[in-house]
Parts: sequence; structure tokens; C-alpha cells
Amino acid sequence: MNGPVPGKVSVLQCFASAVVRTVVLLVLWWALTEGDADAVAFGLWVVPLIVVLWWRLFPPEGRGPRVLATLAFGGYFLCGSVAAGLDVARRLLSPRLPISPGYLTYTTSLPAGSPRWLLANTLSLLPGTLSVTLRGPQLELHCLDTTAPVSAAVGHVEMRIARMFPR
Amino acid sequence: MTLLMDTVAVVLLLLLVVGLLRIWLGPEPADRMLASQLFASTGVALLLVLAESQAQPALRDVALVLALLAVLSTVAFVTRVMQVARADSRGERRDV
Amino acid sequence: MSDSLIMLLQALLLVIGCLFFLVGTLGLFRLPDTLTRIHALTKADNLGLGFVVLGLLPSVPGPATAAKILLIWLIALAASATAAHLVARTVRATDASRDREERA
Amino acid sequence: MSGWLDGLLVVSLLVTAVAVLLSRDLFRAVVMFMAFGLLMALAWVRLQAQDIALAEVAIGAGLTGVLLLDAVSHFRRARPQHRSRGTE
Repeated sequence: MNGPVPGKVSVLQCFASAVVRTVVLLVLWWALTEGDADAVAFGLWVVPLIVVLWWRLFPPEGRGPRVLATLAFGGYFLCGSVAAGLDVARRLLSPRLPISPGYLTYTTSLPAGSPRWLLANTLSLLPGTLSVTLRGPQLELHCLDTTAPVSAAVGHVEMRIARMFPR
Repeated sequence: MTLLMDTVAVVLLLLLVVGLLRIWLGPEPADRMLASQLFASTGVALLLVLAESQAQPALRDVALVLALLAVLSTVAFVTRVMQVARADSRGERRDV
Repeated sequence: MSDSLIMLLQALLLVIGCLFFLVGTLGLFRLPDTLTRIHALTKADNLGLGFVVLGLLPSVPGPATAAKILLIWLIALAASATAAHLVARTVRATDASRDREERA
Repeated sequence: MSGWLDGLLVVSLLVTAVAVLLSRDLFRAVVMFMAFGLLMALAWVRLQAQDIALAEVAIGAGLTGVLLLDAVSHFRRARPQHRSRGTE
């Protein structure tokens, strides 16, 4: 379902995607071998092979995510996960244990594929929400505190993810 | 610094041992899997700390392998349980 | 001077990391059901690992190693978010099938 | 401080080993065994055997866990009265 639409991806985009993938894999290799000089030659052989494999498994689908919005989302996500940890700590350390767990179904407007999965997976690490099932646009969440405005927070995350993926 | 890292390692190991209790008690299988998830994340932290305090860089590879493979057991658990639940919902197993 | 400052910061980050791990383990015991336990464990433990990684960053040998332990953290993050989703779905499915059994 | 670490490791290894043997619930025994594998890997780390620690993490905590979980779920489906959910 989420394969590429034929005729939509231009040659330039293909080239850009190949370059980006190669650079990502080279950086990955550099990090994994802890900058070992002996391993570089081996990496130069392996990286093109993996780019080919990656290309066959996941062909490029039009434009990739926007760089700036992705960085902004990364920062937002880090702050959000710190807030999530503090929120959990606050609830656990208070003697009354102030939680009121429950389910909530949210209908997302994000396109199918990686944006929806990104939403589901990041919500599990953001305050008060845990994704349970994802069926089409229906995302079932478990909330730690149903009295909090969960829907608005999810909408906010959704908007930030939508900004990352150009339509 | 090494003393601090060793102390951190002891604390993490202690938390890990406390997690054993949840594996033993956990009423549902899911609770036990959850405790094994706790083992994975604490184990990764422990290995990274030990890599610094014992100056053994290879331990980072051990931590990497642990982080990658710990999910596999969760996936195995989930696929089996989901198959059983699906068989249940189709009414194949009414022998309880 | 700045060396001791960095060491102090490192110690602080490591201790914060340990505290978050403590919260995660505490959540495993204080919370009433599986789903809420998943909440506490996923959030607190990843954050604990993140703080421990940050605390270790100044004492690793080079930038490549720093990138490696950050990469390990990212992998652990993705792994535990996925695992949390999968376990939560399992809990939901077994709950549903148990309901059906009770009604039958 | 390392003495504490080693002592705790030894005690927890013994505890998990006994728990694996004594557990009547097979699923619990399997998860306990995975925990035992991780602790064993940590013990290898303390014994300065990093390569064995790597193998132990991959095999003991990873692959054996997957295989045993699979085996237990097959077994449980074959003999439904052994299901751990004994609340009814």
C-alpha cells in the first residue's frame, strides 16, 4: 500500500535520496566502529551494498521529511519525554497516587505509513499517553489521567508531525 | 569518578534484582514481559557504565546487541499471544 | 577548575539517571494494572538511560564513541516504544478475549 | 564498591537459577531464564571475558528466550488446563 507512486519521484529526488542514505550509513558505520581507521576500508565496501538493499526494500517516496521541522520535532520530543518522566515521577512519589487510567480513541488526520507510526510511537514516550492499537486512522490510546486534556495534547503532537512530512 | 560509576553500577544492579520480584509475582504474562523490558534498559545502562569504569570499550558492543535483541523476545511473545487470542475470537478453542 | 565542574555535572547527571531508573522500578510495584505499569516503565527508564548516557558523554575517548552511545540510546528508545505498544496491544487483546469468554 | 557489585551478582545469579528450577509456571521460568542470561553476561563482564559476555547476551538473553517462549506457547495451546491465568 505504501509503495511509491510511479512517475511521482523525479531523478533529482532519487539522486538526493541516494546521497542522503549513503551519508547516513557512513556516519552510522563511523559511530559503530568508534572511528577505527582499520574498519574504514571495510565500511566503504559494505555501505553501497546496504544502500542498494535499502533502496530495494524501501524505494524513495517523493520528498523526504523536512530537515528543520524534523530538528524542531526532535527538540520538542526530548523536552516532552523529560516532562513525561517527571510527570510519572510526580504521580508515583505522591502518597495518594493521583491516576485515573482509561482508554481514549483518537482519529488522526495524518497520512498512512510512517507519519502514523511515528505518532503512535512517540505518543508512548510523551506525558500521559500510551498507544494501544492503530487501525487505519483510529488510534486507541491509554491515558494515565483521563481528567487531563489529552486530546488537545495529541492534536499538538499530530500538528508537529504533519509539519515534518510535506504533502 | 570510577568510584561514582561503580556506585551507579551497584544501584542499577540492585534495581534489576528488585525487578526479579515482578517477574516472579506478575499475575499476567504481560507483566513478566514488562519486567524483562526493565531488565533490557537497565542492563544497557549498566553495561555502558561498566564500559567506562572498567575501560573496556567492547562492552558498548554488548550493550548495543542487548538493546537490539531484547525486543525480539517481546515480539516473539506478542506474536504467539496474538495468535492464540485470534484463534479464541474465531471460536476455535472452547475447551476452557 | 572547569574539569571539576564537568565532573560535578557528570555526577549530577548520573545520579538523576539512577533516580529515574528508581522511579521506573517503583512504578512496576506501586501501580495497579499492567497498562499503567507500561506507562511508568517506558517513560522513566528511557529517560534514566538518557541521563546516564549524557553523564557518560564527557568521559568517552572521542566523538565517534560519543555518537555510538547516543546511537545506543536512540535504539533503546525506539525499541522500548515499540515494545510498549506491542505489549499494550496484547493486554488489550487478551482482555477482549476474556470478556468474550465471560459473556459466552 | 566492586566487591558489592560482585557479591550482588553472585546472589542474584543463584536466586534466578533456583527460581527457574522451582517455578511451576513455565512462562515464568522462561522469563526468569532470560533474566539469568543477562545476569550471567554481567558476570562474564566482571570476569573480564567480554567476548563471552557478547555471546551470552546474544544467545542467552536473546535467541534462547525467543525459542523458549515459542515452545511454551505451543505447549500451552496443546494443554489448555496449564494456562497460568488461574483466576476463574
